[in-house]
Amino acid sequence: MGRFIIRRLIWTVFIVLLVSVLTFLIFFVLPSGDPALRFAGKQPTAELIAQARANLGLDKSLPEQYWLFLKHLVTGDEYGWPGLGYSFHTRDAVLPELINRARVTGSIIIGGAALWMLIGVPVGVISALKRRTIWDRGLMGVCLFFVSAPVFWLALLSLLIFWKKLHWLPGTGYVAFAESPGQWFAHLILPWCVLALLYAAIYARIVRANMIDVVSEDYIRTAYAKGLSPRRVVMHHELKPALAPVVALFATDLGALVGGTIVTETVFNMQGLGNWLLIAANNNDLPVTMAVTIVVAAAVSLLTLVADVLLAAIDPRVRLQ
Amino acid sequence: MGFIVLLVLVALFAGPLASLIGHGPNELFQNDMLDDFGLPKGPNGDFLFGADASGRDVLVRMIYGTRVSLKVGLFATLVAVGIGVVLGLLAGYLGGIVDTILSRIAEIILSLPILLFAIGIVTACGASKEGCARGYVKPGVTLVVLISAFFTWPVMYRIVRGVVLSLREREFVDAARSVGAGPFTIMFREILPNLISPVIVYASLMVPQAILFEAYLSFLGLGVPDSIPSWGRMISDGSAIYDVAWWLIVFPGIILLLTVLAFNLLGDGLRDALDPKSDR
Amino acid sequence: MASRRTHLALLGTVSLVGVLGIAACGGSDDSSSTNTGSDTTATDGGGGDVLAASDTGFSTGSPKAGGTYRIATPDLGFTGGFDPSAEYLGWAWGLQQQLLNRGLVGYRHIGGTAGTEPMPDLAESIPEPTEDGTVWTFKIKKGVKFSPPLNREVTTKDIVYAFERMATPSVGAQYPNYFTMIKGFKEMSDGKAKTISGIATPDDQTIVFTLTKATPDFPYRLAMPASAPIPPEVGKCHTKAGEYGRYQLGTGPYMIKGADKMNISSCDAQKPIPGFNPTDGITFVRNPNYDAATDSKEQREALPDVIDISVNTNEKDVFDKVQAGELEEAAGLSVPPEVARKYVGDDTLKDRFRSNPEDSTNYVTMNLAVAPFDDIHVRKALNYAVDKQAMQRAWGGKLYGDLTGHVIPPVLLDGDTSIDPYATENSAGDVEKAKEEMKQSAYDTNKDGICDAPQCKGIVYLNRNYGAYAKITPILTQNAAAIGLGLDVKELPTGPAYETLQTVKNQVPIATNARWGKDYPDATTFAVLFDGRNILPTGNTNYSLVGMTPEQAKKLGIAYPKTPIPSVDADIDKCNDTAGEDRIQCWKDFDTKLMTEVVPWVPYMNALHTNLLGPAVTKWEYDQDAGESALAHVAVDPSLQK
Amino acid sequence: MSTDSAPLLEVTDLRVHFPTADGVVKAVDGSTFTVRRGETLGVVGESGSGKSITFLTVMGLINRQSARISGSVRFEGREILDASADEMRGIRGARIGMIFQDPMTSLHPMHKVGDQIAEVVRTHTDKSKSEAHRMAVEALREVGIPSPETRARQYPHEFSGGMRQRAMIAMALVMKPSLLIADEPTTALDVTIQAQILELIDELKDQFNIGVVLVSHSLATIADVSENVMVMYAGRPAELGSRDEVFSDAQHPYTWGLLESVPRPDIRVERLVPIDGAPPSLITLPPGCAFGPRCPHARTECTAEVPELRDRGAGHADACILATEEKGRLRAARMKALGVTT
Repeated sequence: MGRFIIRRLIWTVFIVLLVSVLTFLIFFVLPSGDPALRFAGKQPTAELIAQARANLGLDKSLPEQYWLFLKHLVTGDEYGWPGLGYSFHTRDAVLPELINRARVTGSIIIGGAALWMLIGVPVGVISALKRRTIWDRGLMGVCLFFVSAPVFWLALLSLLIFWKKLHWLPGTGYVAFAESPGQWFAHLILPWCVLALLYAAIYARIVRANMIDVVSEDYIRTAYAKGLSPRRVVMHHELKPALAPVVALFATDLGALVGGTIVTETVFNMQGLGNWLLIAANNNDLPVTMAVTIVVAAAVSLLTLVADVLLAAIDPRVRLQ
Repeated sequence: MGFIVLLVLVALFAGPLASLIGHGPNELFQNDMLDDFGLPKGPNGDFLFGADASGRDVLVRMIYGTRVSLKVGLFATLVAVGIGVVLGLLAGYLGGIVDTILSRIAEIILSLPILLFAIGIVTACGASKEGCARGYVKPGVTLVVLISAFFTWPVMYRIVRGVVLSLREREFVDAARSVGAGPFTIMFREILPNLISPVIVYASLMVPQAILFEAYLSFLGLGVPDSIPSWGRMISDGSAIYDVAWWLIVFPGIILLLTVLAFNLLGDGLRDALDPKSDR
Repeated sequence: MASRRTHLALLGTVSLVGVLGIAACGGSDDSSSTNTGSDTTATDGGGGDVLAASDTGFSTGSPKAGGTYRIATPDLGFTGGFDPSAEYLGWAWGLQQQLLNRGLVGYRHIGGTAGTEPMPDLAESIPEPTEDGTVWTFKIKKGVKFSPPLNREVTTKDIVYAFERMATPSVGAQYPNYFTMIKGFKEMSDGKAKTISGIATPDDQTIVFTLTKATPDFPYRLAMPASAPIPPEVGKCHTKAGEYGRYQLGTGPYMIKGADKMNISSCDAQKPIPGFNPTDGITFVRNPNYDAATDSKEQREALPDVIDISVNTNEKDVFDKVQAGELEEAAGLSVPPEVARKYVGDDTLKDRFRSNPEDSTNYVTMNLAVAPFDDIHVRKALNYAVDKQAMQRAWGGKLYGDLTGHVIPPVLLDGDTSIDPYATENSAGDVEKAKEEMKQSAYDTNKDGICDAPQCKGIVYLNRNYGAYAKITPILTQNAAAIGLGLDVKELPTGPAYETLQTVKNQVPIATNARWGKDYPDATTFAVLFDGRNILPTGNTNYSLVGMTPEQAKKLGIAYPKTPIPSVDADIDKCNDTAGEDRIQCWKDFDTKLMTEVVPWVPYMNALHTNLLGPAVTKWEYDQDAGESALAHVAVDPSLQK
Repeated sequence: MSTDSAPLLEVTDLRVHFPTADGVVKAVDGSTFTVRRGETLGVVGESGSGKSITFLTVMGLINRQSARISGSVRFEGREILDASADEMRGIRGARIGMIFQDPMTSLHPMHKVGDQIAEVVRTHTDKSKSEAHRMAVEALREVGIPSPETRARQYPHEFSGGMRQRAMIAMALVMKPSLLIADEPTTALDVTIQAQILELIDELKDQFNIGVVLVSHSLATIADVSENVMVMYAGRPAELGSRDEVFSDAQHPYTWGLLESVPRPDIRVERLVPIDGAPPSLITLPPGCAFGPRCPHARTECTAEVPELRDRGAGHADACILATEEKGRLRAARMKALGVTT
């Protein structure tokens, strides 16, 4: 177990490095992706551009720039540890902003995730237990609808209805919890719901399929042959194996969402990581792009690791290799 | 299924349909359909689904949008399936170092933040007419197809590899091996035919994913150019003024939803029909 | 690069044409309770006298001092980290000049002509130059103090230090070119001198500039924020590009919130001022050391206690909040047309929608070195073919811009709007005239008015990918197609679009992603765009490559077209050497020549700047100089805020 | 061998029909047999012959919504076919224990073996957790699992196949039921393990004086441990009788086929003959004798009506319409053809 985790952590570091190198390369093959131009004023002279380039450290060779980036990442810089430098776009230190925005993205993901588990798992279980009934067909129809509906469209539609037409909600944007818990909630409820509906639908379908597989397992027949009540069979024998892969999937999805809420954040005007990344990519803001990419890659890798460990904890058959 | 046939027909006969309506997909009706503030007018007898912010017929653009969605859905899936099946076969059958390397690559691709790299690649390839990769990759539908395929082939790869791993030990493979068939003959003549049903099932489920992916990219302004109507892009353009022009997001959204829904249903149906394990 | 920003500094006289264009919504004779114009009486607020609104301003009820004036912007967008030495964003200039720091020369910060007249600010008066216009001697006011924690009086040494910063390359100053005519400036920036020999301070109240040549517009240049005093004891700690932006101390009525708590005992002890976070926003609070007696109310009323600028990237959200009274204003954003439509159509709201000349030109730029635009007839044909009215509508209609047919905004040509060599009915384009022109082109091989050579197809057309720009795309594509020009659309985000266009090697044939405003009340700030000597491999702003020589082309690694590229370098030099009335005429002739003999652009609109005022705004002015709201003259009624 | 006179389990004319979209599947169509304490009934038949369904029905594990069930099942003197779900739960696991074919999949993979056994105790009694655990350990010991305390705390995947089947038996017998139904308990096991398990079942039968049903597709499996044998074909008993009767004097051509298709230690066979053809569709059974189409001795009378199970005396019954003398002749001819020497 310990060795497994260490090996996987090394793999995570490798992935993060690889992703950072790829990001770095993509950034520099971007045509005329020279952020220095922006700092050279309206009528740049060759000297001004060169100066701006030197100020941003862009005058050094690519490997040297990357090496400096790595060095700062590991040893920290004037803005703290890990050293992520300052934004080419705003000149603000990346690290504190990264933390701020991670909070926003975290609020969206955690709330949405809680909601989708609360909806998705029971719906999947009920559907499987009431298999082939009107309940099952109805719920699965609704799930298929939400699996097929584009998130950005649902988001816009929900804003149109609940904000613009019904005036039930205060609008878009993020309000910090510390500022006003009520407003925090009111602003997050729609993003949560929109995010949750898609994933709840996916999860309900998966849980249902798993449940149906499990129900036909021999050990469920054994359980009935033991004289257990149907309730006990469901709760004690069917749920665990049906949900074990879902728990693992859940951790993986959480990781993927750290970078996957771009659309949600854009529509709901949340200043999260995804939104930041989009702005950074549009502005050739290398340090921000690198920081977010690394966080996202690390989150995905680490949560995949968490998923594996969780699965091993739930299912004694799984051994961590 | 009927809906998909209808979509294909609409895509094929978009031109005649548009001329029946009398509006081209990029024809601007600025004077008729935009007010003094340049804001579009809603559905009326002539423009059943209203006009967009440039004064173009939303219905006609939706009809043409069918083409992009179907093209991306179909070709992205074909490419991803092609790569996934070939590599999955190789990895599953040959095993060893080939399997290790390919599986690692698949794992890395699956752990990349897709949208981020899509943004990067689109920006890199979309900046000049020549595109990128020596001009083989041109911005637009092709680029969307390739990006979508690039990020989805590992899914197909994993499925095929898994199936091949279990097939490899089966009797008919042993039999083929015993009569001296080479690895490639076995892979493509003996094992490949057995992959058809799982591949069809999962491929049919990749189609709606690819269609949605195009919509997402287009929504973020990274998809096809404006002159090629795309549902995602239409919704994106409409999102700026959805409160005064609801028809810009409602109609393209519904058609996108119905299309994805239809393909999902088709995929589910195929799975039920072809996969003996599934049981609805 | 700054040309992408629409709110650029502008000096000089302003035509009232644009202002009259919005008279319908800014009129003072309507029945609402709102009063605009000079008939508004000043009312006594808690904070003292409040000036009447100017012709382009707004005031209602009884504007009072106090309260928090809240602004949201999608992006602070600072080009130089808000460091006064480097910052080149017009809106940032407005903040520096009106709120934070007083320079020798300032403005009234109101709309129209009166808003661009230079006035003494820190200086006691604007002197007449001596020695054939090469020596300028300024005296500064007494009793002007820096904000806490510095608390000391300003001396002319602080002004010298500001200039020395501009001559220090590491600071990354973005417009030192306006001061290179000061004696010894170049020597210092080249590292050959430690100080600027042409600036002397006989005493703490006097500063003498010695120039290498007569510069009649020197006072205008001194109004630019980089020349305002900077305290060396803080500034010297921050000579990296953009860094000082978060440590700056000034003399204006406001300071960045928390500036007074900064520990300036040593460079290491200094921490960034908390009230300014480039990603989240910036908050200004009153500077306790500001003495209104040393200033004039004409320049700064400074009514709100706090001015809070926050970042909100969702345009829709911003304007919803402005309408709801959760914000007073948006900055760096044009009012969405659907909001304008609502306000203009409502008598109780229409005065809160403001539209003022921005004095910039929107245009289609064509590359003279790339087929088929290397043929003047093709360029002329496109000028006829473009439906400018449709393009105006794409921006939001008449309240968002005045149609134009030439390069230099009329305001710089004495309000002359007569130059329009390709006039069409309603400016809607004329395909027949366009075809007539196209027939004369070598690219129309069968002379039917349709471009039919292979070069006419797949022409890359660069544009931005959002907002009104995106709406231009189908219009230009359709207009060009009418004369056989097949445009291959390339849409990019703002930054990459600019960088693509500004890199000569990309040889973008045609683009609509750029706009141009100017820093200077003179047509020369537009002429630079056509100066062949300004062509740079990257960061090039002569997008049309006007005046490029075969030698330059070779050096840039691009092909030189068969038809020689015309040059207007001599015309530019001639106008720059001309003074007085003749100068205006010279620029008019230059503009006419550009439009008839060079035809690098299809100019289509002079933009109007739109502002939406929230319900709590009780007084507002347009700053013609910054092209944005004049925060020195706004007031808010906290009881109306939400 | 002690034998109670009252039957422990008495099944009469049991029919289990599943209506489906394609027609009614007659999985069990008239099954009749009895099991007594201390006796093992071996049930033999090909897959699809209805043997598993028969005993799942006895256990009450067939969903009554999806099946039409008729006939009679008397257990310990009570009719249980119409018992309530609660009553059946009280019988399952407590009075009737059941073990299944594949011990690899029949134990819950995510629960500890001891817990799974203790769960039976906890379900049927008020015993405390520790008491239940103690009983589970005891049950493991009784089925011959070494160091049962440790084993009880392990998961099924840590057990070998034979150990798992032993654990299953422990689970089935922990409540000391009167009947053990073993549905192909050895099919999935290695040959050497098979014998051990069968031996274990036999021993436990004697030790606890319980009735055992041993379901198998192979006569050879049940030969050594069954007192009585029932051969099933297409949902009906083809032949029923004591082991010795059935093995030495088989009356049904299907039983002959089964006997000839397996090697037997008591008869030397020169070659083994598989039964031609495949079991019939349970939806459209052939008219008359269901084995008719595969029977080399079938004649037109066979298709007339479904043959009844006829008792030939001494508890030996068969469902073939042919006359006893003729069957003797046919059987002798077949043995000769195979070169069997007794």
